Amino acid sequence: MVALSSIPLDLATLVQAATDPEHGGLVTFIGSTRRESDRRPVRTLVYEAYEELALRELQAIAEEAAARFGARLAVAHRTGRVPVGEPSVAVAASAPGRPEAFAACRYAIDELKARAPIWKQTEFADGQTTWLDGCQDREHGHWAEEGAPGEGQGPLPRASVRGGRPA
Amino acid sequence: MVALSSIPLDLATLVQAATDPEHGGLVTFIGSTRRESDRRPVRTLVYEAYEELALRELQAIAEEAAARFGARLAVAHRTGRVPVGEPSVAVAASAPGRPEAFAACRYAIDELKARAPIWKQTEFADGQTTWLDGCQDREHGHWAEEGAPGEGQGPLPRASVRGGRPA
Amino acid sequence: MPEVLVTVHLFASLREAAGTGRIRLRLPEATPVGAVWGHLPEPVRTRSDPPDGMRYALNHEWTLPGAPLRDGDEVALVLPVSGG
Amino acid sequence: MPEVLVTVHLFASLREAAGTGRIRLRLPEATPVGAVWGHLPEPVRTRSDPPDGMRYALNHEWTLPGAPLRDGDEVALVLPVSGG
Repeated sequence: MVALSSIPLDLATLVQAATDPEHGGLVTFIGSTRRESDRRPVRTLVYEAYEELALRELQAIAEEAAARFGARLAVAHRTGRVPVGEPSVAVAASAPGRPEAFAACRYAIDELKARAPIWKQTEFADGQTTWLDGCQDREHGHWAEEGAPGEGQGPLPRASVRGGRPA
Repeated sequence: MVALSSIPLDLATLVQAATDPEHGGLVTFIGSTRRESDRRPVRTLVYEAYEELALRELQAIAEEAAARFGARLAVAHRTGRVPVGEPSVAVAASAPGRPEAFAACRYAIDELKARAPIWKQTEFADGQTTWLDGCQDREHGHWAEEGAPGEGQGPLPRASVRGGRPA
Repeated sequence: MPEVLVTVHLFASLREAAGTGRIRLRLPEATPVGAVWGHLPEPVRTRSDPPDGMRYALNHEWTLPGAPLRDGDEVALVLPVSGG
Repeated sequence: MPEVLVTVHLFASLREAAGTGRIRLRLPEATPVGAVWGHLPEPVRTRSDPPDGMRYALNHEWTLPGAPLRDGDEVALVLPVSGG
């Protein structure tokens, strides 16, 4: 099972989808929005997927993990607004034994983060927003590490940081 | 949170107990009874804990994982009869990032299996029962691998395999 | 020179800059997908070169930057991802 | 020789063989916990030596086989475990 969902992810559904009576171990990963990003308070995250390709990519990742580890997988990713503290991604992987179940779950979440065409926009508590997409983040995934935003350091154009967007 | 429970384990409760708003990754492990053990059909498992010490040991494991990986943990183990397919053990571990969350969960389940004073009795579909406790299993964890039970091979005394116990 | 009409799918900050998730472009026949970036309208193309790690899809399948565009193709500019 | 009265906690197949989870034993003073096995009644002690990996607890804390027993102690024979 792979899914994109604009409503909260239900872990029990994923666990059920990944369950196999021949499998003794099941591992899940839940990724949630943290309330701070680079030490700035975050209000919410917004996820945008290239849906047609994201679903194919999640399916491909699930099949790769199944083939490599003899696992059964379920993968789901939120889209749209995700308030702080809510899960944005969930993976469940079962396998005959626990090492393979851990390996399959880890493989799936690592590959998802590296490959799935899904982008995250951070909306900070002060209303400023930024996409993590290699265009708006100064350094991919480490957006504000070297200083306050909008100071004009590095390749980030000032215009790419939007302030005061209504919630 | 650590617990022994004679009723079904509730994963959502463990996830909630391990959740921390500063932690972006949460990993769970669920171990379930397989419907076969050494290629023989299993009816149910029975878990027996040395309760006073098992709870202390689970708490010690949770604290070790918390200290090593900056994690927050919840650990629960079933006791008594656990039908095939139901979880016998569940661990939830959250951490700031996903590698630590995976490592903490893996550490806890591995240590639990090696250290927690909890024993498993397999009740096969034919009514025969055997404890995995180093006394009744010929080779710990690989009880019937070299032959049918009760054939008198190896150090297993015939009397230690009980037949026809009522369900 | 013969031209092709293609649909370009945009996401994240590119989509916001364009104000829409898809635009249509007339391009010289057999333009490689990797060259689409240079043909984006100025307000959309917020930097001169595509960012490192840029990927491309053609008709909703992964493709390489050298793949030539044909009339009616749907090309997606897949910026570096950040899901999870 | 002075004796001590201790409670021995039994689990799994040992408990089944004894028909009870705890038995009381009179032992010579300062008997080490590792020697308790040899003092179990015959029907309980299903093998001559404790199994490999045997552990011991004294008053619900882990202890070593050499720890001497005192009057009123609760000793547990922790057979190799198989939880999970």
